[in-house]
Amino acid sequence: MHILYLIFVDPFVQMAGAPDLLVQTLWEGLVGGVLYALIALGFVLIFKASGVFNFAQGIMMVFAALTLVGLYEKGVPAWLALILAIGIMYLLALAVERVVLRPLVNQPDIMLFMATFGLTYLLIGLGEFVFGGNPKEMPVAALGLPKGSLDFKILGGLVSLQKIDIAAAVIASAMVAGLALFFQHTRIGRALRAVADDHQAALSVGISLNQIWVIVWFTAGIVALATGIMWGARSDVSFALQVISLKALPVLILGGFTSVPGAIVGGLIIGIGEKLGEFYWGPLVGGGIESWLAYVLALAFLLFKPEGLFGEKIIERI
Amino acid sequence: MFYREVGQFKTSYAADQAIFPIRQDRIGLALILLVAFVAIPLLGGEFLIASVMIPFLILALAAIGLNILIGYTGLISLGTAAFMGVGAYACYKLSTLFPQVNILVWILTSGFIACAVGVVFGLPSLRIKGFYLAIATLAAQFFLQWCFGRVGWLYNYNPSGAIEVPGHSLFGVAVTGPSATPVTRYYVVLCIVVAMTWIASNLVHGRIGRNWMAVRDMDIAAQLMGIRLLPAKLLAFAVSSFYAGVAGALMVFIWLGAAEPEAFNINLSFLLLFMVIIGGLGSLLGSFFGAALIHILPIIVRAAPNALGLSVGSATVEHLTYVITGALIIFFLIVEPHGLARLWQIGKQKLRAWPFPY
Amino acid sequence: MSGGEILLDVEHVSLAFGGVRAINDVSFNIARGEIRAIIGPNGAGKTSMLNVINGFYHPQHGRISFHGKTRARMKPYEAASQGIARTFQNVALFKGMTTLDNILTGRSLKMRRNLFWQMLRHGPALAEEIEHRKFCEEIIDFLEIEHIRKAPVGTLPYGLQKRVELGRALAMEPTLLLLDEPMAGMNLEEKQDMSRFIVDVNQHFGTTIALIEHDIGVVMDLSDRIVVLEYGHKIADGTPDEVKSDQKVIDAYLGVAH
Amino acid sequence: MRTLNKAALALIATTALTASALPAAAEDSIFVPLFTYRTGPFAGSGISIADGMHDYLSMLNERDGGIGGVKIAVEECETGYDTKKGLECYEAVKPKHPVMVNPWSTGITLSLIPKASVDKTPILSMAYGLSASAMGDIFPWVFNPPDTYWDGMSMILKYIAAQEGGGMEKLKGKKIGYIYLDAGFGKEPLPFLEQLQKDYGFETKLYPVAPAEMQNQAAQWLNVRRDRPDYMVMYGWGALQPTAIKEAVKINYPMEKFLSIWWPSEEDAKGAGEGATGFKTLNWHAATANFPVIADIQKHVADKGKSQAPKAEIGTVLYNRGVYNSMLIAEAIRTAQKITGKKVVDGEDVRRGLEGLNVDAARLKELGMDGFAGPIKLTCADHNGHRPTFIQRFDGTKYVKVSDWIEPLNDKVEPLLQADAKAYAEKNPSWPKRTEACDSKP
Repeated sequence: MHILYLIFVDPFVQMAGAPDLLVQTLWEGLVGGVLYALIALGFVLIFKASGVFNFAQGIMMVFAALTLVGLYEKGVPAWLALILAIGIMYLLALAVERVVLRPLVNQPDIMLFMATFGLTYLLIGLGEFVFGGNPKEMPVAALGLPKGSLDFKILGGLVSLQKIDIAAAVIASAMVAGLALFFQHTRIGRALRAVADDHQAALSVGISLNQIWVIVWFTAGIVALATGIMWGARSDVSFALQVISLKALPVLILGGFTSVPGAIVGGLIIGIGEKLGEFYWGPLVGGGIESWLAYVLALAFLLFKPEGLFGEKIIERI
Repeated sequence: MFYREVGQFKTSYAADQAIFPIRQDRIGLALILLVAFVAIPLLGGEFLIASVMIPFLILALAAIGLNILIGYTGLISLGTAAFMGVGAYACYKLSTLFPQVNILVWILTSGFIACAVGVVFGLPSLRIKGFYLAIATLAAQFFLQWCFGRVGWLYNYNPSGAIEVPGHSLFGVAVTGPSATPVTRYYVVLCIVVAMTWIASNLVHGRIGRNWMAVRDMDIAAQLMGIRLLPAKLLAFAVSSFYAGVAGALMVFIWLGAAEPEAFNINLSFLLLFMVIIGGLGSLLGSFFGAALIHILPIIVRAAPNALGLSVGSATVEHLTYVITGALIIFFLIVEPHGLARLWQIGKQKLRAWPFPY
Repeated sequence: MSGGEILLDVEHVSLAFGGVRAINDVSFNIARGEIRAIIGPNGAGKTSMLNVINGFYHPQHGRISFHGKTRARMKPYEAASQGIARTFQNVALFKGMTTLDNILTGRSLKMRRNLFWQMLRHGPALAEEIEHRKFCEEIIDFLEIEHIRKAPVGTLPYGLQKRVELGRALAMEPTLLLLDEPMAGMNLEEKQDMSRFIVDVNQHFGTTIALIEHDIGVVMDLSDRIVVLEYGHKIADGTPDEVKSDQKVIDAYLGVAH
Repeated sequence: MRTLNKAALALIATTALTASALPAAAEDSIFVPLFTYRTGPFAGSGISIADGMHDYLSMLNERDGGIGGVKIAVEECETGYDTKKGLECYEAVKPKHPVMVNPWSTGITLSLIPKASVDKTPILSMAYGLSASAMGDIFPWVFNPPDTYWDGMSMILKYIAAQEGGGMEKLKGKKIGYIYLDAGFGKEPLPFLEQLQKDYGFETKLYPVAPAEMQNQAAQWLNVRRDRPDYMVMYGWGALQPTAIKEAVKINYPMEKFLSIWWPSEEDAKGAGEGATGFKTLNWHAATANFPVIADIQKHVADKGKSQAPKAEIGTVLYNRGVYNSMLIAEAIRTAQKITGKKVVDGEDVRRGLEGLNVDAARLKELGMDGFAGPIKLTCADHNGHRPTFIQRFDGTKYVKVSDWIEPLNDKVEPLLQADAKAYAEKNPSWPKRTEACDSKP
């Protein structure tokens, strides 16, 4: 009985007892979720446009951030490093299209998936080779990002919001809005959606698939860079971040592989869910459950709704 | 000229149903076994045996397990390392609870425990497919790895949090622990791997293997042949996890000697996946090719600068290994998406036609 | 042959996907030993009907009796074990396997040796394998596909794939064989071959056949009885001659087509 | 193709040959392999240590022509902190007869411990690895000076008690948070903490951080906020440490009460900016470059471009840790030369050298390390030394010593070590009894 009390009652008593901590937990989960959502977003973009399950999205995040910080450490001014990093993401998109996608077009999905595995290794090796393997500090101030925190003495306690986290949320929202506008109102954006709906149809209206791929990988690269800056500011920039980026995968399960709103909502659910789980239920089993909670949540969810939150129901035809 | 089945007529279906119907293949297999059982232990240095062959064979065994799942049944798994871990921890528990029992018995038994755990995590495979299943298996990976670290009973509450392999001997010869010579350990691994490869080969060439492949190629049609999807998929999970479990037990008991939960981390799962894909999906031979490439290539890359008399920093070599591995994966996928096993077949086909290419 | 023992009885079956009604209160039966054709324009619910018969779809209303037994919801593999085999409109072969292996999967239900013997592949398991290989070889001979025995089916031309698929269904020794457009996309010669196989199967093995086909000429020649569907409704049922002269059929289908 | 197979075999054979052919060239040198990790998730800590170890030995070669006139053949092997690669490194260096190995990973150490006595290669796991291996009677081939993790914990607690104004009894009723890497190393102090908690009546709160989640600690620190421990103790490594310090700053945890075992570097603290001031760690050696030994490294190695270390790294905590590690290596070899009278010593000799290791104040002065670290003496029974350490405080840019030398609680540590060492030997029925003779008379 006691164990049931600990599982089903006690955590809620704690939540009610210290609402400031609950709010803080939700906020931390929200910020983590925003970052997961951004990684998932880059993934969804690529999956929609080229049908590639891009395992390397997480590594692209680290690679982009590492390029930025690495250049900065080599004495390049922050603004220039940012521009150069964006440029390198563009080159990467070009290279991926030319070297990986083009020769592998029409191969089964799993081959392209594996190719992005190869890309992952390549980027890790290359990134560490050029910039060294030691963790690097994100030049937050030089990039014009805020430091410090906003403290609110409310709810009988303290809720402390890091300015960098607020910035992350704002930038993420701006980015999502920007992407939405881009898709709705530009020629390229419409072309991208056309490709997502039907490759053949897109070809027949005279859009080069190759160009689309470059653009989409580049866009995903920029999203990766933004994510990398935000996460790098929270801890350090190193390839240890790669494991965290795997958390974007359960987000995708929740949100579906092709849904942008799904990626965002899924990210928030996973982010908040795992923080609540770790904070209120984790101590029951000795803590550290955050490493798997997201996956188990996603798995449980899958069993009931295999197509994801916003995915279309798949009717099997024979 | 030399590799040709012309003139080899089969007079019975039994001969035609054999796994190696062509005589030259059988000779080749005999030669490889001869090299593996005689030449390598006789001529190979300790490094070759302990750091190249033993890991290679163990990884190949795990890759065969994964190949049964991915290559034969079409179920992608990213949790192989965790199932290896289950085998390793099960073997540790069993062998410390009952130290007097023959260690080989426990290594095989731990395969069955991994098998049971694998079936549990295979249950969702009926409802979810493809990449979704791949991500779902990550739940097994992270959850099991957490258990290895958190459930003290599993590692006998050792203060180090690791499992340490006690010495065990077989017919008076030490097979685990420090006093086991590399050659002994090599023979133990080799015998198990050869036997289990033979069994896997029997399975995939018979009814069960055909059922798996039917599920892989067209699950709807498979059902119409009377194949029940859940049992077929669960059997694939079970057999696959059994192989992973035995490989995991061997990894700790014969190869590493001690292990922390991190030994079974996600990177190992990924490496095994590479081996299967690069080697060739749905090919047992490919599992060996893949394991050889992924395990041995970095060793060669690391040894190359020394051998060439270049002085390159060890870190640089490591970075280059990553770059080269990554580039090779992409290269192989482009050149031959069906893996090294297919290259091998094409090679054989060429040889069959040689010296007249048409 | 009509008027013989009823093998399969479909009574008032209705099937809907969401709001779309695919089959609406259709009843008909198949007698043992006959060749029964189901025809109708595209979207008439023919394939859905076959899917209902072998358990892929579960009708919302109506009953189906096979061998005189009325069944509740049935899984496809249960249909298979009761002796219903099937080919598909778009070939559904196991593309990564050889012709022989494809046909051998048809024997899956007949093979009894357990995991243990399968692992050894000696003694009983091998004997069983050889025994079934012999049976499959007979089918291969019958369908005249000896030359592609060891070829991966993914590489075969369409006509041959259809033949292999028929072979795979035959390997199950079915009581009822459902053929979904077995001649779609074939040239005249291939159609003649296929027709010959169908008649032979029916006559030599005594297999009852339900057939969907668009080539009315073939249907009229082959079948004993024909059921005509349109928009999920049954509009006619009878011998080829009866159907040919049915005004509703002429309006709905034949009149338009010819 | 058959030829392909042959080619593959030939390749393997060549590698195996080259691997075993190399040592022939280095007959009159002493081979010291250094297992390092400049890559992987822990590279942040690993690079400085690797540089320090490497540079000190290179300096001896450049300045003195080696040890006792014999050149030291140094070879780095990259482990990436991965046990499998570490074992591969071990097998790769084994044919070249290393006089000792420095695994620099608890996981690799655990795998190598049983091999040491068989291969006659001593293991020097400096302040990491298996704590119980301090017991020389059971682990004649394993050395872990100058302190075990249990010693470390006891010294941290002693310091906390002193801050509270007295002896260990002052800990009563205090709440101590323990944030640790959820792997072997971080978990090792748990039984010790449990014991002390009973003895002194304080309360511990555990905050494990999974290796995969090192950079994602928000939940742990929220727990800290809720539990409000009086002190926080950290056993971290790699990216865990900077992230933890940042999170601590974020929740406004009083940094003066945040203490760590000896692994954080300056870089780890700097990331958190001003807020990290006051953060404290244990240490047993200096964290500056103002010593003759460092000057010599600068002059003979760094200035000649033979060091991989950037200038700013020389003299930092972990660089100096590497230097100290290499000093122990060198002194063990020198002692071995003295005991055996041989110039070119082997693993067996160096094991004796390590057991006879006695670096006193005078010797430290000779080494140019006066004030760099305290003296250390190992014996056949004690392979650790259990040396006192001090607390250093981060002042915003560097660490400054802020306490006197603190002695570990030997009476608490010793019984646990003994029990643990015994348990280790018992769990391994074939564990060899010590047969190695002892040089130093007690």
